[in-house]
Amino acid sequence: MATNLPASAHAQGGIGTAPVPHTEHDEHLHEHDEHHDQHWMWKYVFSQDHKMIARQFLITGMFWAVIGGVLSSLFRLQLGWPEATMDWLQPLLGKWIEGGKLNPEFYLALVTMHGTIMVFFVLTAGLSGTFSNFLIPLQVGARDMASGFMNMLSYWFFFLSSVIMFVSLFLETGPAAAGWTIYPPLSALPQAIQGSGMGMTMWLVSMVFFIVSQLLGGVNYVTTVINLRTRGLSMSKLPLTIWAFFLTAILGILSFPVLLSAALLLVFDRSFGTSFFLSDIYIAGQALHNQGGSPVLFQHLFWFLGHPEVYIVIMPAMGMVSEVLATNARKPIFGYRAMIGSLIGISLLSFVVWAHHMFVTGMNPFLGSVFMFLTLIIAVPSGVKVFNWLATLWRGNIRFTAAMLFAIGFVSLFISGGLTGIILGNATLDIQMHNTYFVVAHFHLVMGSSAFFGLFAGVYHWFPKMFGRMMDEKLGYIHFWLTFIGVYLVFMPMHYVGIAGFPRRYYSWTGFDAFSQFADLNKFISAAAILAFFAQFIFIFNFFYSIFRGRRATQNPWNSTTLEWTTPVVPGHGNWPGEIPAVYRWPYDYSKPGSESDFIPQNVPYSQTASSNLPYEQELED
Amino acid sequence: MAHSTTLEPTTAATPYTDAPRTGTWDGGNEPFKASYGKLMMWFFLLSDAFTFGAFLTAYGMIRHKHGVFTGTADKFFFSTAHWPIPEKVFNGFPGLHGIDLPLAFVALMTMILIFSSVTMVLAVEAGHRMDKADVQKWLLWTILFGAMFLSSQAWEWSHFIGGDEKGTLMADGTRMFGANLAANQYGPPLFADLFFFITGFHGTHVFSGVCLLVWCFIATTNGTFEKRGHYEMVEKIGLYWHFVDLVWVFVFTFFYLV
Amino acid sequence: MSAHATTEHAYIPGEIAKPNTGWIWKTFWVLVIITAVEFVIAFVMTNPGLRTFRNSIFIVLTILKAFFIVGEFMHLKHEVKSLIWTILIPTSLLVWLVVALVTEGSSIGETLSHMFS
Amino acid sequence: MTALTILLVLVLLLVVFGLLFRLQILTSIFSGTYVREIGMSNRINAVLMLVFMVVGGAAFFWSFSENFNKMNPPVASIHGHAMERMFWTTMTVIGIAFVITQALLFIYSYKYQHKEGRRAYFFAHNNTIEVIWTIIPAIVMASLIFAGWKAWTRITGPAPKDSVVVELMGKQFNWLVRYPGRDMKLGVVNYRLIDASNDFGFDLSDKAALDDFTSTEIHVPKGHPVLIKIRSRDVLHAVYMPHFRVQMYAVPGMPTRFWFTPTMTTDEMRAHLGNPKFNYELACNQICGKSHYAMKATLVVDEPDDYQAWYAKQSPNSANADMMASYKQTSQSAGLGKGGSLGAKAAAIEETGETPASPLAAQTAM
Ligand code: HEA
Ligand code: HEA
Ligand code: CUA
Ligand SMILES: [Cu+2]
Repeated sequence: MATNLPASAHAQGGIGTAPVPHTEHDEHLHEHDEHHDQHWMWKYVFSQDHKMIARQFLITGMFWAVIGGVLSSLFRLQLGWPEATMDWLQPLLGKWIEGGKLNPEFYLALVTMHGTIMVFFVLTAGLSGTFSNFLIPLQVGARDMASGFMNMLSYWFFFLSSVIMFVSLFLETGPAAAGWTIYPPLSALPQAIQGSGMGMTMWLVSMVFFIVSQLLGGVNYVTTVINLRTRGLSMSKLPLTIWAFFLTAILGILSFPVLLSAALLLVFDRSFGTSFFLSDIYIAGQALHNQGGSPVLFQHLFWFLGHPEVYIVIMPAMGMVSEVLATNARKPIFGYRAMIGSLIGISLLSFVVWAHHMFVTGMNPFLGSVFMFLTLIIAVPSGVKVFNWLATLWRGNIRFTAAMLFAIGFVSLFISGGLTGIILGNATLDIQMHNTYFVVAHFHLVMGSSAFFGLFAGVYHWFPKMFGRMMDEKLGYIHFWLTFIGVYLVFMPMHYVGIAGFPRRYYSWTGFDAFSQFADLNKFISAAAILAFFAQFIFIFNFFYSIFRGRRATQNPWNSTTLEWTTPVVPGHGNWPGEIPAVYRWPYDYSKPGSESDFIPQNVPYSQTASSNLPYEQELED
Repeated sequence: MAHSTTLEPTTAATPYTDAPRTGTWDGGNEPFKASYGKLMMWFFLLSDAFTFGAFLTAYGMIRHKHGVFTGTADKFFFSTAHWPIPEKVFNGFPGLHGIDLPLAFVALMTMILIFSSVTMVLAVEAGHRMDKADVQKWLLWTILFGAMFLSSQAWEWSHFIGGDEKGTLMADGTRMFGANLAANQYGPPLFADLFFFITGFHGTHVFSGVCLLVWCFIATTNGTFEKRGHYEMVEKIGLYWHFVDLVWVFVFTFFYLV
Repeated sequence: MSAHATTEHAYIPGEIAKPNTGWIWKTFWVLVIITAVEFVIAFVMTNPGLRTFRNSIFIVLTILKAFFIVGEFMHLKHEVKSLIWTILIPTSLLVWLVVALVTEGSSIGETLSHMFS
Repeated sequence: MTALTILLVLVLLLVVFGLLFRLQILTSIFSGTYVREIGMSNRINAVLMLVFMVVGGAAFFWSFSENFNKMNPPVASIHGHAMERMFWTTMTVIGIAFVITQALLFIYSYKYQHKEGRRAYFFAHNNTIEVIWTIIPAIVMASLIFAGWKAWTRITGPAPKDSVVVELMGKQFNWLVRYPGRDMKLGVVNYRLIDASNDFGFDLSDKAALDDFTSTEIHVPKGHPVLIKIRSRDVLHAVYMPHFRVQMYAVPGMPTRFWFTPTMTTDEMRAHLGNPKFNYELACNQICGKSHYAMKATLVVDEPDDYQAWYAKQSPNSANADMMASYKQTSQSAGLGKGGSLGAKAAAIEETGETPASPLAAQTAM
């Protein structure tokens, strides 16, 4: 390596004279002392402290979850009781439910906003945003994110995007209504559907801000994990949570820009007369000038994001579940390396399978078979994860905390939902299953339920660190069982409806002979869905009650090994009052033979655990 | 971690020390030998590469969707039925009206951009030597080249929009002069759409780059970086600037050559 | 970017090293020459039968130019290996996107040209 | 008013709930169970895991078999039967994986619940079993991929030469159907020529278009390969016919296609299902606007003879005076010249002085 730079530059670490991380971050220490007289505005609103930002993401995410849930209840009412007159909703929905009959276009708007909100605002921002922010600095032993300022911006861009999306719900012409996948031409032409007017404009603008927020966040997460790990914390000693957040952030950095491209091109088609996605269109009595574009192009670009997106949603949950399972089974996670390997495998594969959402869009059949091949391979690393989780439970000593219950529920739901992915990934079978309720059932189990369970597991598990108090366990149990039974009751029967060929995004199916036989089942699903939704209020109650009145937490309530539990019960700005602990061992030394306690935190040197050290650990030190 | 599942604890006396390991990737370190700011710039550029990658891929798909002109270049004519041959479209030069100078102007633009990259590296290099005067000088040059590129692009656009006197007879029987986002005289409407969009997006990047450089110049002049002890900011903006140059290399190939 | 850093590394006025710019100009000439070659090819190889071949040359040359810009100007070639891979591996994910979409474009074009026959 | 009442009831319920909750906490503090870490509740949850598996599994099994007949629309095409077999084979494979993994999950949860004094088994890693459970799914997936790939290439491969051709054009919110007429060639259409009496945008300057005919119902003969050519004139739609296991998008600006061979006439299916009102339904399966849910068409499978008879009764475009007249007008006002949509051809001629090889080449590439 012969660079032509003066030697002095090299001496200070390659090109540029980079500050050594610790000198800089120790300055946070001083801030720590001073933060008492900070203005509340900087402490609670424009905070640059990753823990406060995490809480902001969480609360905003919960707000969105309630909205998303309400929307789903509304359209489930329509699906369950298509003939009923629902005057009593008039005060809420106004002109959209004139005469007690839901407007079909508004139905589509509800579905679209439900999908958008749940995928992006609840799971991507709420799950990934909350826990990446909260756990990365705490678990890698950093005082804060690499750039607290950009981190703050990330939240506020998300907030801005939320506001825009929320306001769009109240537009005169209704919010976007072209499905969460906003396929043009439907999304490009206000003539085609009302929601493609102002509603879609706001959707796109909101999404652009959302993407900016994701990029600001993602770049920060990745950099923090690379540069700010504490002494001794090599990549092969990272908790699986951090690996998951790290890879998730990379997925986001690489895939969201492609959605940005698609969105910008769509904006041009909508507003400036270009033809990227439009061609040969005659609508509303008029032939449009657009020629030569391709709607399929949009789908490719969308799913190049859209598919990694579903893993962006599930991978943080996988990481947290791994952590929760190991902690509460009091066992090391089984196959730590394989767990990392499978996460990496899933991440890489997730970029090369996107067109399995497009088998019947007229895509070139040869490409279809390649995508089928690549898609079905994902079952292998996913299977490795499932088996490793099972092996982690095997001969464990399981404590059923609420978090643990949700983690087990996660695994169950992931299996159920993931397996139907095998049917959908098979191009031949997808001919029949595409866009039916079978797909809806698939992704609600794996995303709407499983990823949500990961989120709940995370909240129950790290609540003590976030708020210094414990959530009520009994309510947690009730919440878990109701939700667990609830989601299975809702989404299992959806498969039956789907196998029969019932299409999704249908306002009503009564016009079709073949589909109307499921009236009873649909009522059942709707009833179960509404009950499952109401069960969530137990959680919300528990959450807010516990913030103020919950039992006070101890420093390490779950006897866990990772670094966040070495901070004070409520860590201040800068996380550790003194020096940041160094790390000596991997995060899963649970029930190690020969050790007195059944867990050895990562910051305990081997010299203090002579009785339990394993031969290879000795070699490591030599 | 090469675990064996042997579970006997060691009984030998332990030679462990209390110092954490200190390898490149063992934490407390910058494994890439790059500060977090520089890494962030790299990751941002990576994501930006995907944005441009998506645009260029879209270009590739749409272009392959359209017919190609099968005859030899001298028989070429503009038609919505096939994608135009670039050198027939981009053959003007400021001040030399009506003369067929294929790709001459874009050659100039490319040179300008390469020059600006060179002056940018020179600024970075001067930064390493803490040579404030040199940094200022080279930044100014870079800004100048950036501005020149932008004005060239403005001319290129107006030329493209204006079209030539002949125009082309369109499918609906009208005669089209020049180009806009809905139609153009050079062929399929998407040729112009993609041209405007992609060079426009690139131009926007150049513009933001120039703004950053101006800010950087002011900061240098004020001695901000000198006080800080390093010119890393110049370096980070340099990365961005070269990236924009890099994108142009691809735009150049795919819009003007291929 | 970081306000904290301002107080560190107080500037010690001293001798300013000599500029070392040979490699920059070398890279410059490489880029200029490649671009020139591209122009020559664009005007010499006009036979439509050679179009694919010509375009492959262009793409190879473009990647070569990219290599010099990223490697030298952006200094990536002289960074540590892991950083190089961190940039290159993700970028390679774009390859399949390009291949798939170009295939798709061609096959749509094919369909369209046979639409009525 | 009703809404207000509902709201009020909800708020009251919440208050009651909160009070009960508070009461429960106070009693547990009083009785000293408040802070106990692992107790009765652990056992209850462990047992519930087992109960959930047994009861849930039984309920699933019951409801599945209860609905089994309903969820299987009878198959009426040749490739549909193959698909059906593959579907249930795959279902069996994933069913086995499902039962094994779920059973282990719940049984382990129950069996390895916390016991005082017991210690978990420190078991971090085992190469052999990890390799095994990587390889086995890999092999299973490989065989599924292979079977799927074979069927997929067959289904999406070229249609037999003697296929009956039907063209479906999706629009908000119904399907337009046309047949190629006696010359067996679908004539040129151009979306600019669409108007009230020319829904398809036939370019009647093309001879092949003159004898095309449109229909409100789709008729196809049993036992014959049928090639459906699909297009859309506004937004995306999808041709979805669950009984034939057929699905393909309708994309504006990009014709798509799907071919299949029906195996049961409508009458046969009526008899089979004992439902004299049965019809093969074509559903639009891609969100396309307000009436997406109502965008359907009926497809009738006839005995080949009946099909011939039906075909013979249809009247070609050239017999449709309305359309002929309005075509002249539209093509003029759209500036398409006398060559209809062949304006591009005109341009080509002007620029080069020569005619493109095929009179349609210019038009189709647009
Ligand atoms: C968290 C989100 C998430 C996750 C993890 C997945 C996981 C998978 N998905 Fe899913 N999917 C979605 C969210 C998700 N999906 C969404 C939102 C949609 C619809 C979008 C829309 O159209 O609106 C969708 C749609 C969708 C489609 C398109 C359907 C269609 O529209 O026609 C396909 C097709 O291939 C597919 C496949 C898969 C596969 C193969 C996996 C695999 O990763 C699953 C792997 C897991 C397992 C296989 C289970 C565990 C493994 C074992 C127990 C080992 C043993 C197993 C075997 C040997 C088989 N998904
Ligand atoms: C994460 C994603 C997610 C989640 C959780 C859900 C939850 C639910 N979804 Fe949805 N759904 C989607 C993603 C999701 N959905 C997507 C992407 C689509 C496709 C849209 C499209 O077609 O364009 C869709 C579409 C969709 C349809 C198809 C509509 C159609 O095609 O016509 C149906 C029909 O029944 C449905 C029902 C439900 C129901 C009953 C729930 C219930 O489970 C709801 C119960 C409520 C909750 C589980 C949330 C409440 C939780 C809290 C208030 C606690 C918050 C706590 C924290 C944040 C810590 N959804
Ligand atoms: Cu047409 Cu849905
Ligand atoms: Cu997917």
